[in-house]
Amino acid sequence: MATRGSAAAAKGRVEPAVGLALLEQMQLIRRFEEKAAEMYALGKIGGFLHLYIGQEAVAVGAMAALRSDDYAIAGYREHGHILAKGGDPRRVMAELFGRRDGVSKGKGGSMHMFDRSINFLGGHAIVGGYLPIATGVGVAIRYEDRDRVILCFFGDGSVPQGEFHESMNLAALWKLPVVFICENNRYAMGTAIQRALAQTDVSKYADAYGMPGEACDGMDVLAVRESVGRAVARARDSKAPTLIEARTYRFRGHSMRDPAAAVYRTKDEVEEEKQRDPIVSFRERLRQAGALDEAAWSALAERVEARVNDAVAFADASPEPPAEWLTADVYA
Amino acid sequence: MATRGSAAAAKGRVEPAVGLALLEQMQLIRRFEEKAAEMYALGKIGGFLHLYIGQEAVAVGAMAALRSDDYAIAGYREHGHILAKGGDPRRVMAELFGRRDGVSKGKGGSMHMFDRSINFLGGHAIVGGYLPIATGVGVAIRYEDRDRVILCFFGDGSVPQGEFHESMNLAALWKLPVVFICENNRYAMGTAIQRALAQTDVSKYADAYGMPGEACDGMDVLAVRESVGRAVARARDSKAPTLIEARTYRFRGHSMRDPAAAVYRTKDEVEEEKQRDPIVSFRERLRQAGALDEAAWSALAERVEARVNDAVAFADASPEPPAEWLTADVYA
Amino acid sequence: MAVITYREALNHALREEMERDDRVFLVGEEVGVYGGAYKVSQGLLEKFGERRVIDTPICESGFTGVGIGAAMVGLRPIVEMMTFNFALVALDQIVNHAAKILYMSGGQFPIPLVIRGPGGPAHQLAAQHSQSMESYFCHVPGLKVVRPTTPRDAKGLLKSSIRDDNPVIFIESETLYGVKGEVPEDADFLIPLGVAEVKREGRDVTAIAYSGMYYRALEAAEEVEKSDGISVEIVDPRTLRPMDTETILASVRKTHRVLVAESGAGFAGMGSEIASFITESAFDDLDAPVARIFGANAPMPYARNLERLKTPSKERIVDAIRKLCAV
Amino acid sequence: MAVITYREALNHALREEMERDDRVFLVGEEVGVYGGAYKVSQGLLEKFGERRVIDTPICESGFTGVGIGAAMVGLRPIVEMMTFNFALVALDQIVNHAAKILYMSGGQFPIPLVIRGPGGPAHQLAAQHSQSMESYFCHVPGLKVVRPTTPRDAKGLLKSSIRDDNPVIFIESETLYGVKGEVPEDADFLIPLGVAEVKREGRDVTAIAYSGMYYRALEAAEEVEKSDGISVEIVDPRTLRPMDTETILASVRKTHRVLVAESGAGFAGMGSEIASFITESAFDDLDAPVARIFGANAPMPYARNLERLKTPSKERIVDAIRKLCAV
Ligand SMILES: Cc1ncc(C[n+]2csc(CCOP(=O)(O)OP(=O)(O)O)c2C)c(N)n1
Ligand SMILES: Cc1ncc(C[n+]2csc(CCOP(=O)(O)OP(=O)(O)O)c2C)c(N)n1
Ligand SMILES: [Mg+2]
Ligand SMILES: [Mg+2]
Repeated sequence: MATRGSAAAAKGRVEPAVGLALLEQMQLIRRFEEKAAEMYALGKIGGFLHLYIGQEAVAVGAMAALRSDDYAIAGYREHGHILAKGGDPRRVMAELFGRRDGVSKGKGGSMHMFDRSINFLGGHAIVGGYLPIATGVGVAIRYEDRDRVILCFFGDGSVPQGEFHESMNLAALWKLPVVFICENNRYAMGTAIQRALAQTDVSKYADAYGMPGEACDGMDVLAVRESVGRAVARARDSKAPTLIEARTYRFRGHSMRDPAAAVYRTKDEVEEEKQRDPIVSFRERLRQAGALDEAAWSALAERVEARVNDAVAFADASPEPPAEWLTADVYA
Repeated sequence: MATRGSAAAAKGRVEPAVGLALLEQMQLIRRFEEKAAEMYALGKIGGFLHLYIGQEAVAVGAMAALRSDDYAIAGYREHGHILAKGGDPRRVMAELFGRRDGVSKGKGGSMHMFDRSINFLGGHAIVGGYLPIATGVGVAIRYEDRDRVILCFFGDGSVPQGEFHESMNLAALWKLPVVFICENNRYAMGTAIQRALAQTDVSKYADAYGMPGEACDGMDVLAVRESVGRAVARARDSKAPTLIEARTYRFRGHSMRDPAAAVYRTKDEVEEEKQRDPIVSFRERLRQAGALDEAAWSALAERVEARVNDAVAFADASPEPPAEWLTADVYA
Repeated sequence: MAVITYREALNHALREEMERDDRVFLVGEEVGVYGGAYKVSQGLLEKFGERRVIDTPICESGFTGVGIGAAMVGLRPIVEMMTFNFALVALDQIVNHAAKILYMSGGQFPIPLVIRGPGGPAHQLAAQHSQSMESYFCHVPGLKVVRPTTPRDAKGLLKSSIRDDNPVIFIESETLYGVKGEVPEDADFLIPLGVAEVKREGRDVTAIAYSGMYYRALEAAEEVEKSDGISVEIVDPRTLRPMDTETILASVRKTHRVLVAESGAGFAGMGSEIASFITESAFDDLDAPVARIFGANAPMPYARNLERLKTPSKERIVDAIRKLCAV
Repeated sequence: MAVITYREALNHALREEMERDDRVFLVGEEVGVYGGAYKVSQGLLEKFGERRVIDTPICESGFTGVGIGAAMVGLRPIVEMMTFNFALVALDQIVNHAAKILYMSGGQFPIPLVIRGPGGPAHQLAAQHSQSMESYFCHVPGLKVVRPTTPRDAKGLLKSSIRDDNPVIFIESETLYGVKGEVPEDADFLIPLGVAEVKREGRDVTAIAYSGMYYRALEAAEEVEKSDGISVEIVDPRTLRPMDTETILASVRKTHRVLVAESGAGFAGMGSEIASFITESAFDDLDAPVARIFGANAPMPYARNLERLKTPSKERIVDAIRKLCAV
């Protein structure tokens, strides 16, 4: 994987401005999530809270390959995805706080972020359950003969689920513009991938459907952008689906209720993986390329800090949803 | 496929006595089904009636590779399977008639034949639904550390269903003694396989799970017995699953409610496939091998005729299930 | 008005709504080339082509999700379940997704989706092919549930369901596809969802029945009219969720005696809801407890004689009506 | 008797039954290495090993079918649903297979299977993780449905469920895992399925409540006792199917007023069944119509304030009791 990584890195040339933008997005997600963890500890956020820390390069690299009218859909670990798609951190934080200005009016919470204004289709908490929905979006794009694309993000834990197979088959059979992106962080909760799949090279499942499959270094934002870029082009130009396996790692527990995350993996493994930190490594690469000096970095970091603090302030100030909203939106 | 067929045939050596037994079983199923069609026309059989005519070599060849304590499970087109596993034609016909002496006491009907005495586990009418159940039988065999095997028969229509994928993965992951036998007759009701699967070589799906996969000529009883024999040995000795694709064809409609079966396939195609009739060709092969002369054939045919007529007489004589049985067997 | 079958009425509703709105399309098993397992979609492929009449492989969860996804981005899919028994394979899509996405998204994503097909007992199809599934769906906030009884209901309600912006579970009946009746040809003929119909006026007892049970209730009503001079009013809810409480209560206040007939197994089902709702809302108007009749508490057996005993018969309804009036 | 948590009581039941019968095994997501998402199976892997405590990939339909298949050939599997919301993915396995195989096979293949896990509202888990699923299962002939309320119930009923030869749907509660109570240590302590318990004696009103609703009903009962001197009897059905009609009717005949409290959305649910059953069976004993209280007619919202409003509160139960007694 290391080799893949540097291979991709070697390929990954990027204009300084773009590189800085990608870095800033990753940093925003990182700090947003760290702040969310604090807020959870303070009891301002309830329910489950699944942090995206460690996987930032996947959402940021993938969304960088999209047009704004393209669609994205993800699971319950989607804070990073909605922010990378262009979601407003203030409304995302307000959703975590369960407030009326949240993206889903406070009714969805951490696992159910939706934002129609940026074509972000959720925020779903049934593992595998939204893959057929992404496939249906692909059907609609073809039906209306548009040149849009949908990115469908899911974890390695969705692969053993039947809907993965049904969706892959339908997308390949009907030639749909769907890019399936498996964020393989090697664990589904406490289950290591080799205890869940008879064959653990996720990208190889594409072969069974005669669909292009590709693995990339999910810790390398440029490598992800490249792979997804190829897949998006295929989808846009020839309405062909792709399965991408982004090899990544979750630095924190499965959710805030799994703080140690140490029963099923070793501290050493976690420490080793942290050496692949997508932000640290990309920041270093930009520095070496002369695109980022200390001053630029601290300016970037401060901008991010300000946005995250502003998001918290906004969420705090936002009122609770009114009681009538309990029974609103049940029927259109 | 033709070449595969003769290739297999070339390999397929068989002692005369065994060959005759296989031929007689296929003939029994053929005549049983033709008689069932008559009885349906007379209104003695109700509901759906899915005939096995044309596919006899699959059930007969596969069951020939089993020990009597091995298990078999199938779908709703299972008359051939239960007969090949050793089911009593009289009780099978009685089940079709909905009578108390039927294998399932008349409560299951054509689609739900069960016979515990021969380890035949049904008779299921949800496409794909019983594949996980077969997998569970494999789990039980391993759990009790037995050297039994289960054959799971299903059609090409089960392959796009998610439970196919879930079952293949679990069987390969947990190394279970399950032999998955896909009877690929190229149609799921009116849907040709190329309209249902992005990749139509069913046996190739095994690759995704690192499971052995093998296609065989489903019109050649010896070829089927060989392939399944290899798979059964693997399952018995090393608890490894296999996916076998038996390439066959359904001579009649999907069910008696699809008599023409001509909307979705041409008469020519059907006629051409009938040239591969598993009974005619095997009978011819035995004749050429000097194992079957006219006299032997007519004796065989008469024995079969007698058993089928006896089955009908038995079914006719069997009383309807008593009213109390309506609410019996709901709970154990 | 033309006299056509329930099957034709559904076919016309599909045809008219697909002509009216290009966003409407049909997806399911055998809906195209085969013309529909029960021929409801006959001729639609020829008329609208493969873009709008889509045959799918067997994967109910997959193609139901396809309908939900297409609905999220502005289309108006109609998903055919070959029979509703198979909807169990897709229940997560229907309950966890179709019914909840509007709510979870704070109102951003309506799901204008119709899931339709036959449900309930048929002809000796046994346990896995004969279930009355409506109660599963009635229990779920976010779903609407329709069970048309006559060809007229079938057409008018299907058209309204297709125009509705919510997921609608539309359960037809194998045993009714051949039933004939008068149906308006007007392309704008609609029957609003949530409106029951008094299908037979009566004074002494209210029978609440839908789909196949309606026809048995009607036979029973005619029999007790002749034999005992009992006048039975029959109310067909037509839409089970939302339920037309007004029409039901009006009839109860008129007759003071109620029978609810349901083909399913009953326990914790739609009949339980109707009975308990009536009792709560019109207790003092009741001269007798609301009587429920439902199918035997068992899966559906194959044997013809047992199958007949499983579903409430005219005779059982007649007895129940007599008992009610004897109180 | 030891005072232990509901979670420990379940854990002990699993441990004792697995010790007692080698055919019993546990299969599900995270039941082994992780010790159970809610730690119910903590320590079982260490004690019984990978043969009998089996971690599965995420494929509810697949591993539920595995339980059914193993049960068909003589084992006694316990399938854990991490939460019952996910059982929707496996509903076809449960309803079309587990519940019907004994019947379809004419009695040849019993399915001694327990499917267990938490269900109902939890703590801000929102729409897809907070459903009260019991009514789906109660509606299905061939299934038994259990909803334990106290640690004692949890242990005694789970042990009986594991020893039962039928598929048993055993629905625990995330909000009760930490509840403590006295539980017999005797390895042969069992609570038979189908037997309700009068958990509080009273004269004026019968409140029927199970699982989390029981605790709210209890608070309400104590409040109205103090404030209005109303004496509330609380009946906990414990097993929903089969339902203990005797115990319920006995209480109704004593108090003549009944309240049924349900956390789910109510419409066509278990509360509807209990209410309509009581009305049918004891109409003349009722001084007032059976009152039903249930959750708001909506999916579960995330926001804490809305979540609180969704599920019936002590206050709503108190009001309902007062109304009932005012009649
Ligand atoms: C159908 C279903 N089963 C089980 C769960 C409980 N669950 C939530 S997340 C999760 C693990 C998923 O892991 P993965 O797909 O790899 O995503 P990751 O958490 O690693 O991002 C499980 C089992 C669920 N939400 N849905
Ligand atoms: C889940 C489910 N969906 C749909 C059906 C309706 N149905 C019954 S048989 C069939 C076709 C199956 O074809 P295949 O698996 O190839 O078996 P074959 O009939 O060719 O033997 C369909 C769609 C069903 N029984 N179950
Ligand atoms: Mg993962
Ligand atoms: Mg086929």
